[in-house]
Amino acid sequence: MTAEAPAHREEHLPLLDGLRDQYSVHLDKFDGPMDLLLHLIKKNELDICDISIAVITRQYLEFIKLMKVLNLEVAGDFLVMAATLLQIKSRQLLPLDTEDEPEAEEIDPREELVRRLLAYQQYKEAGMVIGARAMLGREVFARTATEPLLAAAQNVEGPLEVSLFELVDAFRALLQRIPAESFHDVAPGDSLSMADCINEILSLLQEQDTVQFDDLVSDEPTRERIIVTFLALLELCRLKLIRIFQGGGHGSIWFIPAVPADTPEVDAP
Amino acid sequence: MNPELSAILESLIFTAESALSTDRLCELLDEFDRDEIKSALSELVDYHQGRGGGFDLVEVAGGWQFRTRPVFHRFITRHIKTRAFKFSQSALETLAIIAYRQPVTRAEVEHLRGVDCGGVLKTLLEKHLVRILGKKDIPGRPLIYGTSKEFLEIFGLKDLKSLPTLREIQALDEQPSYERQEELQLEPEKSLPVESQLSL
Amino acid sequence: MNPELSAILESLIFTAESALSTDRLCELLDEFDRDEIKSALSELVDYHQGRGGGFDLVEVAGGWQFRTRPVFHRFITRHIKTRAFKFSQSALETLAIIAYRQPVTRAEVEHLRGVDCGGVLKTLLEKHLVRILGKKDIPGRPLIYGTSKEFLEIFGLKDLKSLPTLREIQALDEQPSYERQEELQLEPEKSLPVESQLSL
Repeated sequence: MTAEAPAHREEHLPLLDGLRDQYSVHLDKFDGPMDLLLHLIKKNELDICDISIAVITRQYLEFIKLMKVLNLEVAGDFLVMAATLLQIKSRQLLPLDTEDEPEAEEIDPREELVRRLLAYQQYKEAGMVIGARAMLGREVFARTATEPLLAAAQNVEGPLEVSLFELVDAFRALLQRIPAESFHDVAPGDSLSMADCINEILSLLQEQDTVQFDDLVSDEPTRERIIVTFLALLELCRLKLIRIFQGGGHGSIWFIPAVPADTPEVDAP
Repeated sequence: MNPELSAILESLIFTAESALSTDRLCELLDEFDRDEIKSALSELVDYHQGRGGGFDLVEVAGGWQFRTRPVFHRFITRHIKTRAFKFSQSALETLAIIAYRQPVTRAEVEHLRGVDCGGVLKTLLEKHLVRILGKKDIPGRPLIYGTSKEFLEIFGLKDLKSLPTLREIQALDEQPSYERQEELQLEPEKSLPVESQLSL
Repeated sequence: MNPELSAILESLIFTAESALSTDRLCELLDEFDRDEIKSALSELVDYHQGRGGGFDLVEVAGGWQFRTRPVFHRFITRHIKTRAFKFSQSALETLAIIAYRQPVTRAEVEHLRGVDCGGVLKTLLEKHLVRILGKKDIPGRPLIYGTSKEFLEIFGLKDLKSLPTLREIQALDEQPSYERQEELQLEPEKSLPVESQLSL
């Protein structure tokens, strides 16, 4: 299968061939800047702990240039790494200020890069080892047939088995299905929703019997937070889920659940 | 008896979704003789009967299948009746609405889902995932629902604040186009007959 | 060894849809001792391995399951389709980081890989290989991720401790990865993820 070639690719074929020979790699194969760096280090037979930043930086930048020539989108992650490499390189060119040395506690970016490369190499290999295992459904198979006996039997009292992601994903799928106006308060954006705030309060009340208004806003005492928290309390009060008290004239506002936590003795829906 | 052939036959019959006929087995294993296959099968029947394990190789409806011995069915039904309960999509959706929109009435849940939720709601109440928080102060005084302590326990949440928000899940979709390219499957694996390739 | 118990265990494990844990088996068979059950299980493992049939009893994801021997997959796939996920290098790297460093945030994974991982993470969540463990108690309360039971099941791991240690991996650096699992006789070209090629 052939990837759709940009119209002007033909002109760059000689350049491309040269680079392909030089690196003998497939351009779409790199899983990010760390992968590319690791490849360049191996290609140059360098020791990760003792890389020549000048050589690696030059080759890395050439590679990015090539990606641009080929009209491959160069992701921001690749550019961030390019900046890091250039920073390390320029640092090495500067004479070391001896006066600064005793207090130079900051992390050496080169050391940091080496540490990341070593860690990355480990996980990349771990991924390959995991991927090479005999996999269920690929090399190894379990039984799939159901016995007639079992098809008839019902499970009635078993425990529940469900993941958090399934729950969120069900909600997300539902939102995609229904018209947006039904969900006025879930619109994306950074504003604090009253529903979230109500949830927070309800969850606090599951743990403790009384909650103080100040505790709710102390983490984030912004104007928005205070207003939304107050509206949420009013709503909960309106729903008769909580009762509010105030200590003295300008004392703290306290509230307690109006219904004890372990109620339900109610008519079925 | 060819021990390798016996093991191959076992693996094929074991993984098949329904009984495999002798004809089908011969067709699948064309490097072996039909007579060889037939005698291996009858030897396998004797072998499993003789070893007295939990299942036998039996010929049913013109095919071969491993079946548990009826004498053990009472143990198997113990498991079936009490095995883990898998959520239906409607139960999951209803639970999700209650979790994210609590306090909420049945009418509000039904408005969002567009279908009656009485049955699902009852199941959720019975499983103690959902609880009645009280009654809403509007005409008809409908019940209002919220999630329970058990809900938090099942999902391993410390509190309702720990529920991932939609925004957090949606944020996973925001990725540079470079990553998306990586996920394209450019060349299907030819060596395997692949039905549903799920490329990751 | 109690032959009846062994046969009962076989029948239960054989009919279950997924691996049955020792705890679950003890709960179902409360007329037997836990020790008795445990020793019967390990004898059954040896027995099936010794008889060299089409399938073995294996311990995966903290449970017991009959699974075919990898060596027969070329016969089995003549009849049934493979349902395995195809893993890209990014998916495997991300999975490895999550497996070894869990609980881990998306930012930590991205720092290690040097790229955005939102898309890969979401796919892994959708395939149930990775799960949300909760939120980290640091500013911004980011979601934390870990591997799931399905991850262990799919890769045939007994538990997370059975993951190869990272030092082991380094020691085996020069060896092709498919040779690292000596108990499996896989055909290398099938066990390795196919690299996509950009035809020029």
